[in-house]
Parts: sequence; C-alpha cells; structure tokens
Amino acid sequence: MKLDLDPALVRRARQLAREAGAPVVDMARTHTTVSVERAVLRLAGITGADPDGIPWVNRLVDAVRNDAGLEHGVSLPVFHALAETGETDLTLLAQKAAAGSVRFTVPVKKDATAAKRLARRFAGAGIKQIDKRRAERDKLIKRHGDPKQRPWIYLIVATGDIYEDIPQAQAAAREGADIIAVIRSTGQSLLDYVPEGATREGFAGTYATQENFRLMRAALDESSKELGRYVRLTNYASGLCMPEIAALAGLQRLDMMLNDSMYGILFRDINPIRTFVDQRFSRQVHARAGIIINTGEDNYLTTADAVEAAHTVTVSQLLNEYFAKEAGLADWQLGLGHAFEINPDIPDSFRLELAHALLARELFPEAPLKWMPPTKHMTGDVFRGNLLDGFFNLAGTLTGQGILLVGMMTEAVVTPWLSDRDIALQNVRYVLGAAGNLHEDFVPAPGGFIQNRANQVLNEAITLLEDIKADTLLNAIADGTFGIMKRPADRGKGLDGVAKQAEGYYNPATEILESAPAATTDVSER
Amino acid sequence: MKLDLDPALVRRARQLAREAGAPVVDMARTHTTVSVERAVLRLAGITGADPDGIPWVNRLVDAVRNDAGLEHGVSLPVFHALAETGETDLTLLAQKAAAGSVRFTVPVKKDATAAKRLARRFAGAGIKQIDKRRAERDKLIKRHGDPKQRPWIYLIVATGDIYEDIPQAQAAAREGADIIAVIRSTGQSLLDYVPEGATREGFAGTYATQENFRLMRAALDESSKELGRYVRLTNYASGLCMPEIAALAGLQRLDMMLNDSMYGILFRDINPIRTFVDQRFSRQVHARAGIIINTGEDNYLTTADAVEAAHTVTVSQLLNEYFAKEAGLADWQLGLGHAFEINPDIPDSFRLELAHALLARELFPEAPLKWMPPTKHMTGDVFRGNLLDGFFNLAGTLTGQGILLVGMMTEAVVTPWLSDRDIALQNVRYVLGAAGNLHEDFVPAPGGFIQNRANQVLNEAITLLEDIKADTLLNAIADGTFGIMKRPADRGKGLDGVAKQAEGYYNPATEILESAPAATTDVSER
Amino acid sequence: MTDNKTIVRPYGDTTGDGMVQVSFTLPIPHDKKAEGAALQLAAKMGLEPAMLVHAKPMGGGFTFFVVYGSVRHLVELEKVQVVERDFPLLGAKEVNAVVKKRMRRKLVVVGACIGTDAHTVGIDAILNIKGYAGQKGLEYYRELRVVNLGAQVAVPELVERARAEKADAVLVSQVVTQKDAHLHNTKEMSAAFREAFPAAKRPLLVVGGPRFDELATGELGVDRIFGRGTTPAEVASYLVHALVEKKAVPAA
Amino acid sequence: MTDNKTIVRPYGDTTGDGMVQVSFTLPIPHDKKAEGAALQLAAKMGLEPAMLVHAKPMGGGFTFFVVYGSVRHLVELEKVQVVERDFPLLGAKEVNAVVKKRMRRKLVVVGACIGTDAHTVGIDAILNIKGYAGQKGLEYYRELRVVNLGAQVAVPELVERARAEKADAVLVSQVVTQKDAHLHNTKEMSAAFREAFPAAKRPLLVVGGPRFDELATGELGVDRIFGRGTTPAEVASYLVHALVEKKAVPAA
Ligand code: B12
Ligand code: B12
Ligand SMILES: Cc1ncc(COP(=O)(O)O)c(C=O)c1O
Ligand SMILES: Cc1ncc(COP(=O)(O)O)c(C=O)c1O
Repeated sequence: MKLDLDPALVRRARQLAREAGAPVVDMARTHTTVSVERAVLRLAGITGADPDGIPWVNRLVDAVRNDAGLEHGVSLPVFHALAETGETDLTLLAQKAAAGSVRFTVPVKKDATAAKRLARRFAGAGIKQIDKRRAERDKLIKRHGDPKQRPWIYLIVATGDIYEDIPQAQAAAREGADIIAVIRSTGQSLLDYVPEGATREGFAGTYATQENFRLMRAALDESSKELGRYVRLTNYASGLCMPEIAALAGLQRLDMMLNDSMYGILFRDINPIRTFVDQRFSRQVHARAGIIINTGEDNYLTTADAVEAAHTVTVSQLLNEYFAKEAGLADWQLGLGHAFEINPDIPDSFRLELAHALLARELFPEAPLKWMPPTKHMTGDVFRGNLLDGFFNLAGTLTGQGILLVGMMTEAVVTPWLSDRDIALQNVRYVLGAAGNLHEDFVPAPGGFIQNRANQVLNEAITLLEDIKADTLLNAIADGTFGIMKRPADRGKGLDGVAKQAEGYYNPATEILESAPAATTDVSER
Repeated sequence: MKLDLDPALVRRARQLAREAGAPVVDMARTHTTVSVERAVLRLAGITGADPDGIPWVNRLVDAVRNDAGLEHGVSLPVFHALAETGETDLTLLAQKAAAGSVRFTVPVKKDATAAKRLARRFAGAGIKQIDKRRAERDKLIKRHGDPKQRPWIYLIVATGDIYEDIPQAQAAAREGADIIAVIRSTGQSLLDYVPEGATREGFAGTYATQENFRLMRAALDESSKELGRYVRLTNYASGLCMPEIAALAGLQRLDMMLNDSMYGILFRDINPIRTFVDQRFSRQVHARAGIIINTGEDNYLTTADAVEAAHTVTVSQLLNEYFAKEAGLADWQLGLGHAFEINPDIPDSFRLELAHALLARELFPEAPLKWMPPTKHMTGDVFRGNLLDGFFNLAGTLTGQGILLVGMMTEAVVTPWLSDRDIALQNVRYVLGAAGNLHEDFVPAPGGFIQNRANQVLNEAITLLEDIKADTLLNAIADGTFGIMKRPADRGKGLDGVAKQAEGYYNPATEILESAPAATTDVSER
Repeated sequence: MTDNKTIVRPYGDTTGDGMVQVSFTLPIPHDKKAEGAALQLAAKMGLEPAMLVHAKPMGGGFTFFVVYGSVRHLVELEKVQVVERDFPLLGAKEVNAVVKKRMRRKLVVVGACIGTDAHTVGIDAILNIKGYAGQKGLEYYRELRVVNLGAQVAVPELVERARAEKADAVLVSQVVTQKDAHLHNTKEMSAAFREAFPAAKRPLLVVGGPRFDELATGELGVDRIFGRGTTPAEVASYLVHALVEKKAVPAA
Repeated sequence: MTDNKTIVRPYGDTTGDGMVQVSFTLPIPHDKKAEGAALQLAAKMGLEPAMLVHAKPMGGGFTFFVVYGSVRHLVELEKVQVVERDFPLLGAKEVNAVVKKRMRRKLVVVGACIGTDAHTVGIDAILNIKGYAGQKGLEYYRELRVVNLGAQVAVPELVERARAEKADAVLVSQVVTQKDAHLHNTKEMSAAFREAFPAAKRPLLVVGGPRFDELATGELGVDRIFGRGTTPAEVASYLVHALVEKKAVPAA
C-alpha cells in the first residue's frame, strides 16, 4: 500500500456509506416500477413489438396496470390470466390483451398460489437461460483466455449503425481492445421502452436492443476465436429501462454493463426513486449473470471541478459499492468509475491524478476499477489530445487500474473514427509496453504531495458522508452534491412508473434472485 | 543518488578515460591546423571576404603557408610582415598578400620577439573582446534572469534563411524556449572556410556566419528584454572550422556551442588528428568565453542501437569530459549529450531510457546534461511522434536533465515548422507543469530493473575503456567503436590542413588562453 | 507581419511555402496502390507536391495515411466571410440600464437543449449565474428573466413554454453533431416557432454550440448563431441590440 | 470490404462520409477573420462542410488551425498511378546465379550520398552486409561488387569513380528535401552522367530516399526511384532485371 491510509478511517468511510445508503435500500425493497415488472416478463419469455414498434411487454404491462394497478406487481395478474386463457405464450397473451380480449385481476387464494407457481416457472426459465450464458462465458474464457495484461483495454464504438459498429469493433479487437462498448444513441435512456431489432439509425450511438446485443456478441465471439482472447462486450443499463436492459444483457451474454446508482438521476433527470428501485433489481440480475458493472463517477467531473469535487467521487464509489454488494454483486464485479479530468494546466496536475487514482485503488483493492480518460479538457488540438491520453494511460498503469477506457484524441470533435481508435490503441500499447512495470519504481514520497492529497480527499469524503447520513441521501442529491446537479426526489422523469408495493406484492424473479445464490464463477480467474 | 553506483567504479571509469585520452591531448598540443591559425588571426581582428566570398583570413593563411609553411604557426610571419609593411590592419595586409605584393617569412631573433609582441597585442585585443562579451552576458543574466525551471528548454530553428529564422526564434522564445539553436546548412561543416555576411540560402539549416550570429543574438537580446528572461543562443563549432567558429561565437556572445571531440570524425569523415587539434583550441576559446559546450553522443544512437551501444555513449561522455577539462572548461560548461533513442517497441523501453539517463545524471552530477529527443524511431505518424516526445520530456524531468532539446512530431518529415515548435513547446509545458515534481516519487527499486541496467552499462563502459586504453583511442575510432563508423587516423577530410608544430611554433592566443585564467563567472548562478 | 496583406498561403517554415498536414483513412487494404490512391486524393485537395509520410493498415480493409505537402490554393482575405460582431459589447450594468429604460419590463429569455441532446454545460455557461470564462451568466443580469429548461426538451414543449413565459428570446443549444443532428433539430425548432407565432410576435431565435457555422442563420431559420467559446456578455449584448436597440422585427 | 471497389471516399466512421483531418498555419493574427480564412482554405481543399475545431495564435502574426470535415472528392482507384514492381523478387542465390550465368562477371554497383547530404543510413541499409529489415545488403551478394562511397560525394567525383570502377549501376541516396535539395541534386547527377557517357554506356541510374515520388523518373532523368522502406532484395532484383534479364539499354 503506497498511500499509508489509516485503516480505521477507511472502515469509518465504509460504515458511513452503509448508513447513508440503507434507507434507500429500504425504499427500493418496498417499491416497484413499470420497468422492473417488464423485466420480469422479459425473463419470463415475452418478446417482440407491435407494428408501431412498441414492445409487447410494454403493451402488456400497461394493460395490467390499467386493469389491476402496479402495486401488486404484474406477475400475479399476468400468470393468472395466462392460466385462465389457456395460453402458453406471453407474447400471444399480450397481443390478445392489446386487442382488448383479456382483462387482468389480482388473483387470490388458490389462484394466487397457482399464478405464483406459473410465474416462478416462467421467470425461472429466463434465469436459467442467464445461468447458461454465464457458464458459456466461463467456458469461452477458459478456452480463449483473459487479456494478458492489466488494465484491460476498453474501447467504444458509436456509429449509430450496428452494421458499421460490428466491423469497427472487430478491427478494434484485432488492434488490441479487450472490451468493446457500444455507446447508445442519445435519447434512448429516456425512452420508457426498449427498441426492437437490428438498428441503423442512432445519433452518436447505436440503440441498445436485444438483437443488436446478439449480433455484436456473436461477432465478438468470432473475434475471440480469431484472436485467442475472450473479447468482452459492454452496453448501458442506465436509463428508464435499467432492469429490462439488464435482463436482456444477461440473456445475450454481455459481459459488462454501465450501471450506476445515481447517473440517471443526475445526468438524465430521471426520478431518484425510480432510479434507485430500478437500479437494485438490475444489479441483482447482473449479479446473477456474472456481469461486471461500470459506475459513472467520471461524469461528475465533467460538470464539477475534478480537484474541488474529488471527494464526491470517493463518496459515490463507496455508495455504489454498498448498493452493489447489497444487491449481491461480488468485489470482482465492481467496475467503480473514476476519471483523469483535472485541468491539465494547473501545477502538478499529473501528480494530483495519481493521488486520486491511487486512493481509489487502495480503497477498493479487489475491484476492477474503471479508469476514464480526459474529456472535459480535451480540445480540437488533437496533437495535444493524444499526449494527454498518453499520460492518462500512464497514470492508469502506475496506479494499477483494472479497466482502461481508451481516450481518443478527437474527444472534443467527433465520436471516434476508426483511425482515432487505432491511434489511441497504439498509444496504450506504447505506454503499457514501455512503462507498464514502472509502478515498481513509483513510490509516493512518505508524507509527500501525493500521500497528503490522497488523505485530504479521504477526509473530505468522510465529512461529506457524515453530512449525507445526517441529511439523507435523497436530500443530498436534491442539493446538488454530485456533479452540481440538483435533483429533488419528487421530480424527474419516470416517477409515474413507480408504485409502492402493496401487501401481497409478488415478483418471481426477485424471489429467485434473492434466494438461490448466483452461480459461482471462479473469482481467481478474473 | 538513486542508482546506488559504486564510487570506486565511477572513479575507475574516470581514471581510464584520462589515460585513454592523454596521448590524444599530447598530439593536439604538438600540432596545429589551418583553422587554428585562422582562428588566431580572426581574434587578431581580420574580417571580410574577397569578391568570390573567400574570407581574407583564408587568403592570408594560404599565402603564409605557401611562403613559409604552417609548422611555425602563421602569427610570426604575419605580424612580422605587418610590422615590415607598416600596415596596422590585418585585412589590408591580406588584400595586399592576395595581390602578391607581400611575402612571408618566419622572423628570427629580435624580429621574432617584436612579431610575438605585436601578435600578442592583436590577439589579446580579440580575447579582451571575448571577455567583454562574457561580462555582458553575466550582466544581462543578472538583469533578465535565468529560466525558472530545469531542464532549460532548447529549440531549433532551421529555415536556411536568417531572416525567417529570426521571427521564428523570437516566436519560440515567446512560447517558452530558453535556448535557441540555429541549425547549420548541410555541408557547411565540410567547408574549409567560414562564409561571410547575412545569408538566406541554406539547405535544412542556415549558414553559421559572424553576421548571422550577430543578427540572431541581437534579436534574442530584444526577446530577453521583452520576456524578462535571458534567452541563450547556440550554434555549431564542429566541422573543419571548429576553432574559427568558436572564436566568432565568443566575439558575438553566443552562449552554447555544439562541440564534440569526435563528431566531426565519425559523422563528417573529418580526419581524426585535424579534429582533435581543432577541438582542443576551440574548447580553450569556449572556456574563456563562458560558453557551454554540447557534445554529440546522441548521434551514435542514430547509427548504432541505443541499447546495445549504450555504454559507448558513457565512454564518449567520459572522454569528452576529460578533453573538456583539460582545455579549461568547468563542470557547469559541460553539456554532455545523450538521447532517448531506444526502439519504443521493445519491452520496458521507457525504463531503459530512465536507467541510461539517470546513469549520466549520476556520473556527471554538476554538468548541465543535454537530453536529446527521439529521432531514429520517429516516423511520419505525427500523432505517435508527439506522444513519444511527451515521454521523452517526462524522462528528462524525472532524471533531472539540464538542457532539454525539444523534440518535434515531424522529426521524420521536415525540418521543424513554426507550428511544430509550438506544439512541441506545449508538450514540454504540459509535462513539466503536470509532472515536473514527480521525481520526488520516482525511486528506482533497490536491486530492481533500473538499477541493474545502469550498473550493467557502467560495467560495459569500463570494459570498453580498458580496451581503448590498451589499443589507443585512434585505433578504437578506426575500428568503428563509436556509432559503428570506422575512421582511420590517416584518412578523412582536412588532413592536409594539419601540421606538426616545428621548434619555435608560436600561437599568441594559446599562450594567453593557457596562461591567464578565464574570467570567473559565478558558477552558482548557472 | 504587415496587416494589409490580402492574399496569404499556409506557412510551414517559409513565407509562401503553402505547407499543410492532412490525415485520413481509405477503406482499402494497404499496398502500393492504396498509397497511390492517397496521393491522388491529396492532389485533388490541391497538395502539390504531396509527401505520403505514413501509411498504416488497420484491421484488414482500411489504411490510415498522413500526407504533408504544399497546397496551391491562395487564401483571399478580402473574400473571407465572417459574422463579425455588429453590435457594441456591453457590460451587465449597461445591458440592465438599456433594458430598464427602453423596455420598461424584464427581458425574458427561455433556454434549452432540444432533441435528445443532454449537453447542458454550454447553455448553462451562458445562462447560469456561475457563467463562463470569468463572466457571469445571464441570470446575473437584474433586468433579464431567465427560464432554463435544461436538457432533452422536446420542441413542442419549448414552443409552449416560450409562449407561456412570453419569451422575448429563445436560446437553444446543440452539441451533438453526428449525422447533422444539430442542424435537423434546429430546423425543426425554427419551423415550429414560425408555425406557432405570427412573424411579428415570434421570439428571437438564437442557437449555439461548438460546431455551428455562424453564417448559416438563413438556412437554419434562426436569427443568430453562436459558436465555440461564446461568452455571456456577447449574448446579452446581442439580445439588447436585436430586441431593444434595433427594435428589429426578426425576418420571418 | 470487397476488393472490386473502383471509387472510394475517405472513411471517418461511416462508409462514404468522406471525413479528413487537416492542420496548417496561416501568417495572420488570430481573430474571427482568420478563422474565416482557415475555413475558406478548407473549402478550397474540398472540405464541405468543414469544422474549425482548433485555432491557436502563435507568436503574434501566425495562427495554427485544425479543421475536420468531409471532402467532396472521390478517389478513383482505376486512375491511380503507381510504380508496381514489374520484375520478380529474387533471393540472393537466384540473383547470384543469374548474374553468374548471364553476365559471366561481377555486376558492379557504385553507391553514394551526393551533394551535402550525409544521411548514409539509408544507402547503407541497401548496400552494407548488415542490411535492413532482416535482409542482407548487396555486399552480401557474391556476384555483386559494391563500392560504397559514403556521404557528401560531389557529382564529378561520383562520375569519375563510376567510370573507373566500370559501374553497371550507380545508386544514389538523397534524404534531405528542404528546398527540394533532393530533386536538384538528382537532376544534376543524371545530367552529368548523360554528359559523361554515351547513351549505350551510361550506367543504370538508381536513386532512393524517403521522400521521392517514384513516378518521377522521367523528370529526374533516372532509371528507377525507390522510396520509403525499400529492401535490399528489391534493389538487387531490379538490378538483375534491368541489367541482365532485360539487357535493356537504359533510355537516354
Ligand atoms: C461534458 C460532456 C458530456 C457530459 C454532459 C454533462 C452535461 N450536463 O452537459 C456527459 C458525460 C453526461 C456526456 C454524455 C454524452 N456525450 Co458528451 N461530452 C462532453 C464533453 C466532454 C464536453 C462538452 C462541454 O461541456 N463543453 C464545454 C462547454 C462550455 O462548451 P460548449 O458546449 O461548446 O458551449 C460553448 C459554446 O459552444 C456556446 N454555446 C453552446 N450552446 C449554446 C447555446 C446558446 C444559445 C449560445 C448563445 C451559446 C452556446 O457557448 C458555450 C460557452 O462558450 C464533450 C467533449 C469535449 N471536450 O468537447 C463530449 C461530447 C460533446 N459528447 C458526445 C457524446 C456523443 C455524448 C453521448 C451522446 C455519448 C453516449 N452515446 O453516451 C452522451 C449522451 C449525451 C446526450 N444525450 O446528449 C460527443 C458529441 C459528438 C458529436 N460531435 O456529435 C462529444 C464531442 C464527445 C465525443 N467525441 O464523442 N457528455
Ligand atoms: C539518422 C539521422 C541523422 C544522422 C545521420 C547519420 C548517418 N550516418 O546517416 C545525423 C545525426 C548525423 C543527422 C544529421 C543531420 N540531419 Co538527419 N536525420 C536522421 C534521421 C533521424 C533518420 C534517418 C535515417 O537514418 N532513416 C533510416 C533509413 C534506413 O531510412 P531512409 O534514409 O529513408 O532509407 C530507406 C529508403 O528511403 C531507401 N533508400 C534511401 N536511400 C536510398 C538509396 C537507394 C539507391 C535506394 C535504392 C534506396 C534508398 O531505402 C532505405 C531502407 O528502406 C532523420 C529523421 C527520421 N526519423 O527520419 C533525420 C533527418 C533526415 N535529418 C535531417 C536533417 C535536416 C539533418 C541535418 C541537416 C541537421 C543539421 N542541419 O544539422 C544534419 C546534417 C546531415 C547532413 N549534412 O545531411 C532532416 C531532413 C529534413 C528534410 N526532409 O529535408 C530529418 C528528416 C530530421 C528533421 N525532421 O529535421 N541526421
Ligand atoms: C453509468 C452510466 N450510464 C449511462 C451512461 C450513458 O447514458 P445515456 O445512454 O443516457 O447517454 C453513462 C455515460 O457515459 C454512464 O456513465
Ligand atoms: C556535436 C555536433 N556537432 C555538429 C553537429 C551538426 O553538424 P553539421 O553541421 O556538420 O551537420 C551535430 C549534429 O547534430 C552535433 O551533434
């Protein structure tokens, strides 16, 4: 440990995060959302969309909600109706419901017991599918192997067209990317449904759809084989459909998902309660699927100052860790985010970065931290941009980061071009090859600049956590604590999709996820 | 000391260099060259060129040599003739000699004594002029100040046209350059005369002329005033006219000069004896002028491999140090060269660079080492080039180099453009600002990769010095020890300009330079 | 450098050398022919002679090139078209004074990021008190009333709020430019305002973002475009100029 | 990627988007007009639309620009001109065998860096035993006699040595290109050989260096030009092809 942090302080920070987060977990346990319910039905096998592109699952949940409300969950009414109508396929049921030929009620007594059993069977089949995918991943990793080096190299594609994304992703993998993230089209996170099918029309990103997931995963399976190295695929859970996308990701064997407990609130103005409820369910699914989550603390530093607000990143990481563990995620699944966003013109900026990065490393020694490149202080000066990215890469390897999101010299200009990615990977290869072992000679001076700065940030984080605990997390968010964004609990998008659970609320997926432990993946292999 | 070098080994290396160099010094003391003699006359005040552009000093020395040979030096014949003809101006004497109206003889007895006295007076005036320039420099440094940071930032201009060079140099100074070097036109070093006047016609560099020196120094004096920081000027002594250019540099208050004991031999195929003789005299002049010399070990790594040949750099630095001190230069005047030329694709290349750079730093703790950027492994990929330059800058600050020759992303493409220099300086500013204090946290692991490598290179250097001592330096050079260039002592350009000194050889400049100590410059201010 | 040059060429290291650097990818595998293709493109761009200094195969079917060379084109300074600031730059005090004296009511500004764009930092830089580049934002101006709707505002919603707030000016930000999203969104917005308001009542339409062409007002149907590095004072001064000083009825 | 495309455009992130990156300096101070001037130049180069993404004043009278945009030009692959290797690539053994069998004497090669150019690494890469890119240089070929004159050889000296050595081929390297030094020196060299030798007796003239246009043989008066990354085997194979196989009398 290079920072000489006081273990008592670290324990205290973690304890405070638990105390600040607990009320939010209670809230999440006692509410549901349209998206949680849709996710359950997706696990239970519903697919497809109506001719207007509205998924049948949305049509079905809307119908149930209309007839029977949301507060009991949709599973009881849906599976009761399934049994009643004698259907065996949820999609057909949804179509009937859309045509007005089915009505939904909350069953009671024996009917309820029967509906529960059916629901559990259907949802269980989906979860078994996820388990199968996870086992498949384990097998492929065994076959092709993990990347040889740490950090793993993470690269973005974002053409808007899945059929352009695929060759670009494969080219990137060939050039050394260990992880491909397909960025989503702007605006998708505010859609209260998940689009269907292969898509070619995104803006600055490609829609997250089950089919796009499948196509890209298949392409990267090919690449993995070609390259003798399992290439991971990432997408985004965050947004109004967090639980559903998590389910689809599990079903299509995605390997990592952007999933932050507060990103949607802060950066998409999604209602805080909606987000916390969705977040918990989606993380339970990720836990089961063996997916590594990526949190979004880096974003705070695009709106707030990276030096002034450094401690808010630490606080958020501690909260994300708490929520994640509560949802069943293991340490190796916690891709906690942080970023190289200090103004490069301030004195000692690189040493400040090292201090912050090392603090995260030492606070979360088992987590595959996700190290994000400079964006805010990137400009159209692409020559300078490539240099900054090089120092970002250096900071990543000097401080032992787990996942390196590769920075692009054109950050301030365009979504990455093919050549930008190539230049960026070459940058990473140079830095890791030339200086990948330099951490051996990187020894922050005892009591020196780096140690002092790290300790200062930790202390500021503890002070802030004390305030949050006293004031509640929801109020802290309302006050603009994170990323200077003020988000009151009674505002934001998607609030009307939230319901407090009634007595007798039933969710077969939660039941399974909370009872059976997730399939064990040998952590030592990660 | 970060490398934990064995002081006994270091002492042994230095002792061996002394022993290997001594015979060469003896040779230099007992020979003269046309250029040494011309330099004396330049100090004595001769200027100008004939209508064909051949300097009067060349015409005069040729005439003297014709009439009286070179082996007594030209001073006795010239000042004897001056007294005889009643002239008071050497240039007029040269014109007369060219017209065939003067003949030269070596005076004897009283005439010789009189000629010596006259020669000493004339040469002494030139040296006094150099002393004045040095005092002027000291005053200006006191007034404007030295650069605030180490390393000093060294930048090249090379348009071929002094009037394009000037604004570019001033722009560079404004952007942060502490030292401006005007690169010479290709081919000048093989001219056996120094061109005259302001020039606009160089290829890949601008001619080194007294007038160009003057123009650029005046322009940088302006810049120094504007910027509140004394901006230094560098040019090249190496080549067939090393002694003369050294004299002109002293007279025009240049601040640094490229002056290597072997560069001309290896890279310009100049005769070894000619070079060693010229080199010694030119260094005596530099010592007097308070000029910092820059040696050329970096060049070896463009023809030889930077890892395999690392120890040849160390050996050459030790030899350059010995020759320099013998010629009267102080530690603060030894800008010993080395370079970041390791193939960036080999594993741990950056750590190897750190090991080599730190070795030089610790072997020569008082010398302002000159750290040269990557050139050989630069390609047309300018984006990668700027990144490599960034890591070069980082190595420079991590290992405490004294003078940083700023690398250009277009190294493999063109002589630097205005914008290349701007981008390069921005790179330097970023690295020094962001990581300039990182050396505090750079502690090569005891017994680790960096320490081992440095010790290995030192040991290889000692072995090579033992061989050289046994075999003689001239033979080692003939065998291709340095830069894989084989240069026998009886070959190469300019040999016909060398003469063994005869009994009674007289050189008023050497006499003054070797007797009176150079004006003291407060070293602590450097 | 004299300032009365009218024709200049790019400058590498000598006046008039015309030197430029270019890089691009061609969707063809790397071979001699590909290098020839790169040089052909350079020639079409006017590089003559062109030096192909770098060629790097990427993932099979693509090659990246770096080319240096001298462009034959001349830059005719007299023909340069720019949107020069055609109004005086006022301080906050002056802006307040003019509004107070001439409008006798607060000037109402409604701002938003429209479409799916969620980049609020730019519009916030102009509107929030905190401001930008050391200048306070428009919220700081006593005589301006600022309604900042934030990110991802739909056009109909924007039109409605503009009407409800009786906006004098509507300020729209667009940062995402992939597939010309910023142009499409802006046109949709201006068309909606034209449809919803009679020409005389339409609020002043101002759009901003780092990648706009400031000359494109006509094409986009807006009154003014602000680009990279705009400061709040420029915007405030423009608003006063266009709404108060000129009392201009914006062109329909 | 299919290989029978005949027309392509630069590729940013989508087929056909035409995207390129350009940077240059204009010798004018930075202001709006300068940015307009940069865009004018970009337009003349065919960027449409062009995004000016970076402008940096340098030392008063200069501004550096980075521009991105889509070029309208099409790359016509069928019209690409290149010097394709029009001879078989032989191994050292084969070269030796051919020379021995067909010439019945050693093939004589004289090499030099001419003019003031002292960059010998390139010609040494071709000539020295050590070679280049894992291939041995021409000195390694038993049936070739190589005379390497080294750096900064004057043209008259080269002509004399070529005559004295009865050179079959003269190999000249030129690396410094500032002010077209390489072109001037090469033309001077080829003219001197033409003057000194009758057409039938003139040695084959080969020039090489990283910045030559391989198509320029006619203009420079040489028989062949080799560029960046040439390997010894290519040169040896060419010499055998031109001097032995073709028994070609080089064009005068
Ligand atoms: C910060 C940032 C974010 C933050 C935004 C936080 C927030 N609340 O705004 C976060 C992290 C959330 C984010 C997310 C995304 N981003 Co973003 N982001 C940036 C970043 C790093 C900086 C932008 C910025 O804040 N600039 C600083 C401000 C002050 O400058 P400005 O916007 O130019 O504004 C000035 C002027 O233009 C003008 N101005 C601007 N608007 C207006 C309006 C008016 C009326 C006036 C008068 C003036 C004016 O005045 C301002 C002050 O001078 C840029 C990269 C970069 N370095 O530029 C990418 C960038 C803009 N993002 C990009 C993308 C693609 C995204 C995503 C879509 C990626 C994804 N698919 O997930 C997401 C989703 C966002 C969405 N739905 O829109 C791309 C856009 C590519 C393109 N050209 O199309 C960029 C360029 C990065 C990249 N290379 O990929 N991003
Ligand atoms: C090494 C080097 C030196 C060494 C040279 C040592 C030596 N003995 O050769 C030293 C340090 C001495 C040196 C000095 C100078 N250099 Co220098 N140098 C370089 C450097 C770093 C590498 C060149 C090299 O060796 N390349 C490797 C070889 C293998 O590649 P190549 O030459 O292209 O050769 C290949 C092909 O072109 C071809 N080829 C080449 N010749 C021939 C001939 C034939 C017949 C054939 C068939 C093929 C062939 O085959 C080769 C193998 O594939 C370049 C920068 C760079 N990274 O490119 C600058 C560079 C070439 N140098 C440059 C300059 C300006 C100089 C100086 C003039 C600077 C000065 N004023 O002091 C001096 C003086 C040199 C002089 N008088 O010519 C400039 C030239 C700028 C220009 N385009 O005009 C460059 C580009 C650096 C820069 N950006 O300023 N240099
Ligand atoms: C945690 C997290 N989720 C999601 C996103 C992207 O969200 P959206 O798709 O809403 O733009 C980000 C931004 O990069 C993020 O950090
Ligand atoms: C010590 C030394 N002298 C001189 C030169 C330049 O020599 P020339 O002017 O002969 O090219 C160099 C090369 O950079 C050098 O290192």
